[in-house]
Amino acid sequence: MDVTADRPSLTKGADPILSVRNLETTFAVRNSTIKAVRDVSFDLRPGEILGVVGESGSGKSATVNSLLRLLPPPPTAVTTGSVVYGGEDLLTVPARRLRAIRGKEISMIFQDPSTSFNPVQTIGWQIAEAIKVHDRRISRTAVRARVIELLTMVGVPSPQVRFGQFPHEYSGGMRQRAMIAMALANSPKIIIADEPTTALDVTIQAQILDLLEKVRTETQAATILITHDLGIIAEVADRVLVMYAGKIVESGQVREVFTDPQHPYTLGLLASLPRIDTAMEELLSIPGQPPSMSSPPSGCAFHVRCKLTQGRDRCRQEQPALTAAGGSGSHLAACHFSDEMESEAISIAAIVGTDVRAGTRP
Amino acid sequence: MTGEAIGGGMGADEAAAMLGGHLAGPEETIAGPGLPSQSPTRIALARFRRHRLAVAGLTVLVVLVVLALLAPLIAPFDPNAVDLAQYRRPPTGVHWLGTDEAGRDVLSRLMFGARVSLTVGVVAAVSAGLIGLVLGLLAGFLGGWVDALVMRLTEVVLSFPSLVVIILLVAVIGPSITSIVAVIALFEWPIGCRIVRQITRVTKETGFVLAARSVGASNLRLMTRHTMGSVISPLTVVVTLLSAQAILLEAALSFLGLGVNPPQASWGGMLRSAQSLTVLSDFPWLWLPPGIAIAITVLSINFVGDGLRDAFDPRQEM
Amino acid sequence: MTSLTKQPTQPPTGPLPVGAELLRVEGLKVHFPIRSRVLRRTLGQVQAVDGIDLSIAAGETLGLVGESGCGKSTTGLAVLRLIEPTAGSVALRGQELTTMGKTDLRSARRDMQIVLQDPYSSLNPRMTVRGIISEPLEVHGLHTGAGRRKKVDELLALVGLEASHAGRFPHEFSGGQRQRIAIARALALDPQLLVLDEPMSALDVSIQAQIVNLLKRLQRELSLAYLLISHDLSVVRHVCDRLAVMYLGRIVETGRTDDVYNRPTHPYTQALLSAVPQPDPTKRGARRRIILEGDVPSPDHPPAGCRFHTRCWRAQELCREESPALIDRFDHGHPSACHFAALADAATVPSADAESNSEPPEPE
Amino acid sequence: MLGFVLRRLIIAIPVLLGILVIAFVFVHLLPGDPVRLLVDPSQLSGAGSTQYLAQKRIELGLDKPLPVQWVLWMREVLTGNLGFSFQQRVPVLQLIQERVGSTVLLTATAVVLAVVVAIPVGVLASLKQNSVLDYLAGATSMLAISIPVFFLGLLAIYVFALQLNVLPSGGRQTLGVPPTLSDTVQHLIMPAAVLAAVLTGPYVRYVRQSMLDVLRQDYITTAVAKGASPFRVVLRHALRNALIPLTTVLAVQIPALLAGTVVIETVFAWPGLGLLVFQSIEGLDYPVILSVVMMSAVLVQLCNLVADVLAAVLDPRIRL
Repeated sequence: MDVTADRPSLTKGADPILSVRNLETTFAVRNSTIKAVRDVSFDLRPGEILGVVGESGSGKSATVNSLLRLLPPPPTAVTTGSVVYGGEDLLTVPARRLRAIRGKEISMIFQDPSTSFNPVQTIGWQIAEAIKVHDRRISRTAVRARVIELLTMVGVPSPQVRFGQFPHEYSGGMRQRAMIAMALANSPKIIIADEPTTALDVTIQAQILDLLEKVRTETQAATILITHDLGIIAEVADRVLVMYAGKIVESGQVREVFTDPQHPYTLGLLASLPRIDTAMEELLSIPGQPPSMSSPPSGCAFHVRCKLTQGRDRCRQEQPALTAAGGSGSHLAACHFSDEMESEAISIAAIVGTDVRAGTRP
Repeated sequence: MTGEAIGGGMGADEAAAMLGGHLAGPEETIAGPGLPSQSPTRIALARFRRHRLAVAGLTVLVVLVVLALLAPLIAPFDPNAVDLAQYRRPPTGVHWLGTDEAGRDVLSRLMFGARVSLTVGVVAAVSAGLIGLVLGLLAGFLGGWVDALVMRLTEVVLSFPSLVVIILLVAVIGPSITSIVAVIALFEWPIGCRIVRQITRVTKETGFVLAARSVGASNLRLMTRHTMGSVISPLTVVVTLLSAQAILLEAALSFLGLGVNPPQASWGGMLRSAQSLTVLSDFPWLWLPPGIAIAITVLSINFVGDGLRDAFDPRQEM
Repeated sequence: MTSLTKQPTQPPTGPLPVGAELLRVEGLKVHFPIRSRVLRRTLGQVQAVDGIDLSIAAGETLGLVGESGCGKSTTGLAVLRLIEPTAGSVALRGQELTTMGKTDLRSARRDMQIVLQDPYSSLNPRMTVRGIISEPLEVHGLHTGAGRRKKVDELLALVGLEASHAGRFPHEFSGGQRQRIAIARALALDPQLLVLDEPMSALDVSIQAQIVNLLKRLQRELSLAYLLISHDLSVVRHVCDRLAVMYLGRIVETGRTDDVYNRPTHPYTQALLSAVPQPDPTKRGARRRIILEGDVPSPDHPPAGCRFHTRCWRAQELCREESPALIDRFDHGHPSACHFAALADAATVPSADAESNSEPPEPE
Repeated sequence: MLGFVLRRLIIAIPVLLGILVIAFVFVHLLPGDPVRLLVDPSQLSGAGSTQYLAQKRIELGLDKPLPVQWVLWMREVLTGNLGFSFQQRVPVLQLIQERVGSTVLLTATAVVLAVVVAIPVGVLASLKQNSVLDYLAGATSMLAISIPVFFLGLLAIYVFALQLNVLPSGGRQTLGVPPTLSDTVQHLIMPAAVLAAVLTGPYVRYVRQSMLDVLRQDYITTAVAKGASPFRVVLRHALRNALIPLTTVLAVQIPALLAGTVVIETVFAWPGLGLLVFQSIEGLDYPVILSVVMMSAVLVQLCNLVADVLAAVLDPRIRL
């Protein structure tokens, strides 16, 4: 179906700051091709935190790396579709223009702060570089002052000293703070954070999530937050995209997706999570393995692991479209049988000993 | 240099890694019980076959080995038969590559010379590899003073300029194939040893060795069953490249007059005549063929070595 | 599957009854020398594990929780004597392991096995699944020929794999399947204790649940005791009977899982529990994360006194000077090592506020 | 840093002692009387030579047990008495001093040439991986690695000196003419170029592989995501990291080069240490060969130290 057609959900609210339509990314690896991103469309609205959640191989990182063309050049990686930012399609703008956007209007925070800094340059130098490549005339002292201001803002203690230190002299949490400082250097409109806390311990993760929320309130930058942790999404994101096998299988306000999941995969994920706040008799494990991306299953990619399928041919043959589900206009799911989700949730609750849908527990 | 050329800084394999290894969908390979199991060796072989230059190199080497083995049967002349009537004749229908200063057939000498070069290359490299394997495994696995001793020993050996020391030693012992092989092996083992030690140290800490230790496997078992497997592939590459080195060394020795004893033919020895400018300018058939033969042999071995390296290293794409 | 525990391969002593003490660790210390890169000069000591006590009963699961570098994995390896302890005692079924000779240790190993975190590096890529699973049998000379074959097939079935997989190589399996193979190997000698070193953390959520369920089933069927090392507090809550929270090489709080989760008294435990993100957006804002200041100090120069005082909002002069003992200050049956141990409001952790006036200051 | 250097030197002592032991073993392996290696051969002819030898033998302690002999011999070596050349009847040290300049000139030129060519070629090959340029660079460097250096030298002489007659076939200067700069350069070109060609092969492969490794690092993606230009990314981020290992290799390799010029100097009759070694081999002039071997082994130790220090200077992660 034509996903570019206006859908109420995609145009509701403020005008989007970033519009992604029909994004497809294919990797050529040796003698096979891998469709890492398949027909992904979404909008990012000003000031919001959009969570993207999925397991490894679901295409969430490939999606965001495609946005700024950070993937290897064709023929290794081929991206089609459109990524419209400020009236321009980032997939087709000239390289020079793209460079002016990268790091200035859209900046990135990467997963592993220990490998994402150049080991032989000081942190100060590297943050300063982010400023200088976009403003060649800025004076040395102005850059230094700005970097120290940034380091102070993200909570790096004694920034004057830290300015001249190398990445290996920082702890993991400090490095991620510095990475955030670098992302904020040019007051970007959009920040893309790719698993920013995965490499960190839980107490440090709490610090970084806290910082990201603070950054959002102070800068009003729209944020795309990629994670595999549903808990993080529930705590900080406004809206969420759930990805499976390179596609968006469910999207909507975080509250509605967690309280009333409309895709069996989302429900399955919730049911497979052990809880810290509730005793569960058993975890529901989604049977089987994540699909091979070189030859994803026909029809709905989830059908081989899905209980709702029950041998129904439709799931095997027809790819479900991402359509309104669950009543609210903003909640979309790609499942032929979303209407059966309520009874499915009840039957899962019987197995795991508690209703895994948020807000339904005492 | 376009914007994207270094854009991702990421090759296809990194892309694959980013996708979480869902490339060849393991569940599918397993689903089909009829499929032949993909052993690591089989995979390496398949990768080697994709490396065209390596396959070409291997083919050339096989031809050379066959020629060398069959030299007594197929060489047109006795390589050492002196015929002063045929003094430095240019190539003819009878003597395809001409004759040398003693009227000996250059082609026949070339074929017999191959035996010297290949023997020295293979035997010296394999011996060096074996010394390196044993010392490297012990040093890497046992650590402590054994490690310190072996490492200092490699440092001492690597400190010496190998060519000069080999020259000196060969001069002392007296040149012969055996002494050349022995001396080359004696000075070429540290490279393999260091690599074996390095890999052993890493492998010793990996999960599967830890798991084997936890079931009570002895050190000997850990070394032979678990560590050796990781070591053998890179050592094979090293030995291959060392054999190329050994052939070059033997040629240099012979060229300097310290090779096998005349009149036995060797490629380096045949090139020795070209030290005279007259031979160099007026009798190119005397020195071009052995030089080209050495270059082709060494090139082939190096290509095979490259192919093996790529075949064993999953990160390399081909 | 009970037949598995009745194989003639059992050590003469036989399995302990559920509930009897299987493992006892006392005053365990593991210190590593720090060496410089080029000269291998000793620069200092990493006090990875600095005096801990543990005990595990047969059939029980003890969780060892903490952040990276707290020494939990080192503890697991030292318990199995895969790392030599610097000091302390480790007794398995009353037998002291730390002083045991090679031969005795080898037979003692039949009772204790390990499952490692990374399912990719923990299987020898050059061995078939059959080779991997039968190695323990081979080392101990158990079963031969057809008997060994049958045992391997049984083990495969036990962990949910098929006998037809036995001829394949590890790289042909996914992470979850590899972890099943590693579990099968660990079970080959019919051990009573499994040290599980973060066995789920490298796996995706949906696969993680499969392994958790498998481990729970195996425990029921084979009366196994687990030492589960994990940084994932949710998994620990779901799997463990008791737990010990580690910080910088020491245990700061220990007790029955429900007790510790519902009524943590050590500020570190409280912060840790509050920091775990909850997949429930309806409770957003209802509780506040306790944000600890700064990072875990380096274990080569641990702080004097209470090791947590550099990040603790309750720290006072005493904490800088005197290391708190691990004692039960509230008669809960779960001790904690804090001079100022205090209950967070029972309902607070993990779903409500920590005491508002004890909120740590925002990091600068 | 100073402390590191001192400790590193202390660590080198067992290796240096090992080198001296091996050298001493050579002294005893060599045919003839060891005493001949240390004394002035001009004293050895004519009447009284037997008496002179006997006296020297006692002076040098060669009647004592081997370990004592080794210590005494070491004392001689450490004070600069490397013996006398059999052929030229002068102290070896003096001979070496005369020749070392030529060798340094030749190798330095070759190394500089090789590095100047290899870095851009290796970098371009890595940036355009699997392009025609990459394959060409790969094939050429493989050829350079595989051709025996003397054969390449002979080919060069054959083509440029004998056929085209544009360059001299050997030596360092035209005989009978006062040395000029251009004359020296003309003589230098061929040996330096041949040596450089042989060195360039491995360097290109090294730079290329090192660049490929660096280019797939996360921090390169970070730099690109910052908006840095490709030029900047390569120059400021990739190249510096990629060249760190190359500097180490260079530092370690240089001493081996000094002694390894035997073949090239012989082919081109270049009057350096290599030619000296070759001539000494032909004349069985063992004191000279042994001294060169020993000196370069010591040099290797020094250069290893330099390499360690250099690595620490270039890479802030390395703590000394």
